[in-house]
Amino acid sequence: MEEYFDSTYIWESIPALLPYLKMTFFVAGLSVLFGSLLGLILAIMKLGENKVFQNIAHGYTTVLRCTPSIVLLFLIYYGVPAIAMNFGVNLNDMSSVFFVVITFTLQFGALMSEVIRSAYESIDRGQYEAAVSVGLSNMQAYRRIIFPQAFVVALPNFGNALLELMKEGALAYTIGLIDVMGKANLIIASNYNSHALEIYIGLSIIYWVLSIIIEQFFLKLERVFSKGNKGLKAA
Amino acid sequence: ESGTASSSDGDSASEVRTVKVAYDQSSKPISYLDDNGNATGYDVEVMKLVDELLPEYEFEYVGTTSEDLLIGVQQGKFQVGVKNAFWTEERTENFLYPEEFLGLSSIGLVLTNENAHIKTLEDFASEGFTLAPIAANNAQYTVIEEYNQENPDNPVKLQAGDQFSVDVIQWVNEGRVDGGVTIEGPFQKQVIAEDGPYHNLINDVVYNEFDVIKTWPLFNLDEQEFAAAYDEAIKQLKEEKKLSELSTEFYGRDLFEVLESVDR
Amino acid sequence: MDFEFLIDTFFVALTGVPVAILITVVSLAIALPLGFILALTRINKMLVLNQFSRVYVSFVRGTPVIVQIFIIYNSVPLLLASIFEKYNIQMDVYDVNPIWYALIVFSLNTTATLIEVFRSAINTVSKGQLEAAHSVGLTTVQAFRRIIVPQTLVVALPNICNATVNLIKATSLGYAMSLPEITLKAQVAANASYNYIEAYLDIFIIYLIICSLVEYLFKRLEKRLRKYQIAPTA
Amino acid sequence: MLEIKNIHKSFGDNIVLNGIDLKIEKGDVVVVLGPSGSGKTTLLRCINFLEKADQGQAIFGDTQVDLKKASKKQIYSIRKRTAFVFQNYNLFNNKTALENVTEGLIIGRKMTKEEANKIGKDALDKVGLFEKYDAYPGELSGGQQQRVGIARAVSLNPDIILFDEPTSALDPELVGEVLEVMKTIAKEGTTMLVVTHEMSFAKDVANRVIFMDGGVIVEEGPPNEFFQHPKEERTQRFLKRVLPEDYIYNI
Amino acid sequence: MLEIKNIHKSFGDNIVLNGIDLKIEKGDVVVVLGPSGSGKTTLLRCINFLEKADQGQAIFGDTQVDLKKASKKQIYSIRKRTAFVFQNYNLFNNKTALENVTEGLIIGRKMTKEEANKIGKDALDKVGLFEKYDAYPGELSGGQQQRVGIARAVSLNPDIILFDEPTSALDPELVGEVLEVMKTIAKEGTTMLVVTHEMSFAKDVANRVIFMDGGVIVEEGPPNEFFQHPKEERTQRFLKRVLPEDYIYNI
Ligand SMILES: Nc1ncnc2c1ncn2[C@@H]1O[C@H](COP(=O)(O)OP(=O)(O)OP(=O)(O)O)[C@@H](O)[C@H]1O
Ligand SMILES: Nc1ncnc2c1ncn2[C@@H]1O[C@H](COP(=O)(O)OP(=O)(O)OP(=O)(O)O)[C@@H](O)[C@H]1O
Ligand SMILES: [Mg+2]
Ligand SMILES: [Mg+2]
Repeated sequence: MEEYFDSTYIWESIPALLPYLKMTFFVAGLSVLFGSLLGLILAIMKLGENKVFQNIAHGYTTVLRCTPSIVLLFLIYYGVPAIAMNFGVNLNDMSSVFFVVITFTLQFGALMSEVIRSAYESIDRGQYEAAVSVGLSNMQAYRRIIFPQAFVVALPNFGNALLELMKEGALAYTIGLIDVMGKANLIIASNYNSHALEIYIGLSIIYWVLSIIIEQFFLKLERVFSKGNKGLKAA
Repeated sequence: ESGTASSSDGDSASEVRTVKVAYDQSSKPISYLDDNGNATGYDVEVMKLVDELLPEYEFEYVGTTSEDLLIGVQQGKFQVGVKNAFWTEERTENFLYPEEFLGLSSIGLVLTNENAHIKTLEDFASEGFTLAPIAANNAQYTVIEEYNQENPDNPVKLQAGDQFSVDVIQWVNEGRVDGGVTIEGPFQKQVIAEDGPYHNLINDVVYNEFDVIKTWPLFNLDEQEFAAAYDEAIKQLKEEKKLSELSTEFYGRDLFEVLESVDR
Repeated sequence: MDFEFLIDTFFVALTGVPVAILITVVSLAIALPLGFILALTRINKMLVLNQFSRVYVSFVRGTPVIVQIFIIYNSVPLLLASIFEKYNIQMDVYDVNPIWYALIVFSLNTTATLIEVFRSAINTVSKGQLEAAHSVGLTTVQAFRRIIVPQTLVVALPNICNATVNLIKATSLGYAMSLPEITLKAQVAANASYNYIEAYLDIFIIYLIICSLVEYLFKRLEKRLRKYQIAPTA
Repeated sequence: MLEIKNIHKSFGDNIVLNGIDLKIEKGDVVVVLGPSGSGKTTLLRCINFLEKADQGQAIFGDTQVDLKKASKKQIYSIRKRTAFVFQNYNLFNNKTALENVTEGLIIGRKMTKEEANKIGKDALDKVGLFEKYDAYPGELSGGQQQRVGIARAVSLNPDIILFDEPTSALDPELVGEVLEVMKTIAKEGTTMLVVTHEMSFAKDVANRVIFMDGGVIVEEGPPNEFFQHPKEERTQRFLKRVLPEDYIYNI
Repeated sequence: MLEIKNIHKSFGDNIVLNGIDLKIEKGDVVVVLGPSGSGKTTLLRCINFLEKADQGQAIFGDTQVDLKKASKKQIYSIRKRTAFVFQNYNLFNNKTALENVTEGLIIGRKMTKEEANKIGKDALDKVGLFEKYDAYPGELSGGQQQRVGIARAVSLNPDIILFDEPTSALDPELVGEVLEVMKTIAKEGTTMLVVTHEMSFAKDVANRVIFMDGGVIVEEGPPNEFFQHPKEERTQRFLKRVLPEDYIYNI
């Protein structure tokens, strides 16, 4: 094994890869933003009374859950312009980032709708009742009492969904987007496919460190926001 | 709307039309993104020369993966794509092949020295050897598949795989497989070149060419006019021996010398 | 859109289903018990194992599956080769069906997911259940087998379903290991004529069918296992 | 001051309230007793619109409201005149004790923070929680939480406070402290409608006891009469079951 | 029959049991009283090895066990001679009422299913649950669940049953049915060690009452004496707080 394995490739690849995290973050950031919005809308549909909306939202979640990201990515990347063409809109000049963001937004939205729904449902209905019984309006009750508590419940799952997204982002390379994964592939290609193992190890180290940072960050957030829920802090 | 295929009906010849040329960005030395982020490689450089000869066209190079390139050209996202593509009957339904080919590709078997006597796919197959997986969208895959269709009694064990996870030369040297298919360019750069990453294996592995094949740019089906313009330009380049120069530069050998014997 | 190709390729891709299912089933069969045991080591803070599973879970969860695939696919044979050489084992490392790599990758991956699933599920089963079992004279092993595990499973079921669906979807990345599963079969079929859109539609439909079916089966199973949790009727 | 007329409420086939009439004067302390499932909680919840009645009227002072068809505005205005103390406290988990009390004042009643804090601290002091202003619910014992709940209700200065078994989620030892607080408040003339199992509270503090069963009021009267000479057979059976044996012997 | 000597147990700095001695004869019904946090639960749990004591001896009939260093085998054998009734029932959620009772017999004692079912049904009949053999805990009321818990303990035919506040998680109305069952069992001569807040049970059924506070036994004696003439000031204070006011007046 020593014959081929050359760890210098690992250490050389890391600085070459790091700048491309920008693209990874950019895609993830936009997808999280739009995906959370979509998730919120879907969650509201699921929690609402309207059966049709409920079924639409649940159906959407099921379909998205059942579609491998790479397949979804291709369907969006080629399907959306094809459909748009029928309406006389030419999307072929759009950057591939656009389609990647749409894909991951759709996916993240499905994930988030479940996260938001379960967080909302985890808040005891008594909290809402108490809020209106002291004279808060519906909106006030949600804004001041329900949301801050549901937020804390949702945080860890949100963090998980974010991690998932960062990792899925690796697939964006298949449509030519150069993020860290794409750069790794380019490096390998420019070495004529040699020493791929070392480059991928370098790549995985970056992902790993990143995920640990995100995880810790969310743990911190959770601790900060859950101040009211800790039972044992002696007064 | 200069980007759409249908608008190319030369309404005014003075107007420069921008076309998107897709290239496989990870296929050194055929086409790739160099360390400075520029598109280069044999196929790309040829297209750059073509561009120079076509004042009414302005080429914009888009790097991508080969799969995306194929679908993108088909859909009209790109007007043309270069990825060392070979010609097959079925593909003519989805792509417009021009009259003139773009370059030549020497395709051969990578083998260990002890198997250096295997020169053809027939020999390889009769030995019962295993072959490194080839990405399904790679033309090499089609070449082997075609051989297998023509030789149903003596097929090569063909496996589809992924471009990045298979390092043909290393796999052959390790013995993970008995042989692999590759084109000559990369082998030159990896093993023969002094600074190649596998130069140390120069006495252990051999490259046995079994075919030289024409490679083609793939045009979107609606791009007849553009393809015709390309044909004019490339004819001129061939006459000027420009392509031979590029072949030598990128493949280490002027493949046009064996053009006579190329049958497809 | 080439409908004939669409339909033909659908059946070609369908022949990749058994491989996808095989990998899913075997990976689950390995990951379910292993995940449960490692979850226990984490809950009980068993020193070495606890640290090991933490690092392991963190790595697997922190890196993309496709990268794990590349690493395993490239490194395992190298490792094995050097081990075999050292101990003079006469076996061809390279005569290995890629399905073995797939099994390694996906088992490792699913185990990591299930460790976390079981960890939270076990925590929802109150400690009182174990104590009650002890108090009627069951040993710890008996208590786990008869009381704790059945209850944990029910709680964990939705998440196990999730993990299973993700696992099935992830097998689509098996193409990187030359695994003749659904995606690879469709891609190969598409190669001849470059009909990729149709191929991806086929893949989409097949995964949709399989995963919906799995979800449905899990819902049924959950309903059955949950029979003891019916709301009070009296 | 509060009059309820003919409340009906069913959940599916289950008729829970089957025509309840109730009149409460200012300063009254009315205790509602009844077996489990007799609709006591539902009655309180309907009065506060936490549950929508199928039929019925409520007359608050000079305003009359149809319990079924009340508009958002009417609901809102009635909720401002009532306060609710929940069995399981329902304190806002994400707010401190003081914030729990002031939330309704600042957001609901648009008071300034200073005013609200003053009222809130007074209310917490009154229930004996001087030192717990900044404690979160999770840091308080059950009895302390319920006292915050009472302070929250009292601070709103409502026309009537509705109590739903305010001590039944408490350990026996903590019951006393909450009952003490309730007595104090009752003595100050606050109007109260209390569902409870605490007979001693009913006897000592109530000026009227109501016994519900099967969705109707079976018997009502002043506590002395009610406990010592219950007229209805159903009431007698209930009292016998609820009061400890020797407790009855000793009366 | 059971003798406990000098149990000590701390959680971190918190000394919960500080040297408890206790002797229980066959047929005794001993009630343990004490304020919250005084270590009552911990005492029972240490006797049954649900908690490991820091120090102490237990003598069961002719076997003596060091509570700290007991081997797995000793623990197992002592658990076979005791049974535990938990405050919050702790029924096996995934088993029916009957399976809850037979689980320990079949798996722990290696009885055949028939034998176990017979014993189990007898036990359930005894606590008045003839018709609930196949109900899951989730389908039973709190009182019914606790009765299953008692049946589960009784069916093991242990030398002694340990009860930890078996009625405190119940609604007031359900308390009666569980106390009734406990009385029946006590009358059959079962040895019982009971932590409870139910004074009436202590008075009617116990032949000895123990008052714990701060990890030690403060006072003990027969119930009459204990309730009517408590000697220690701490005991008097406790009784005053726990018993309803007029209840004391009426004695
Ligand atoms: N949201 C609901 N949906 C369906 N049924 C309900 C609902 N709330 C209450 N009920 C039913 O209404 C009946 C009366 O319930 P309610 O809570 O008013 O009784 P209660 O007198 O307060 O009893 P308890 O003393 O046990 O609190 C019960 O049979 C209960 O099951
Ligand atoms: N597992 C534990 N870890 C730390 N402290 C504990 C633990 N269990 C009990 N304690 C502490 O030990 C003390 C005694 O608890 P224990 O439950 O024995 O009291 P108790 O007399 O049963 O009270 P109650 O009447 O409230 O049930 C309490 O201060 C409690 O906080
Ligand atoms: Mg109620
Ligand atoms: Mg206790």
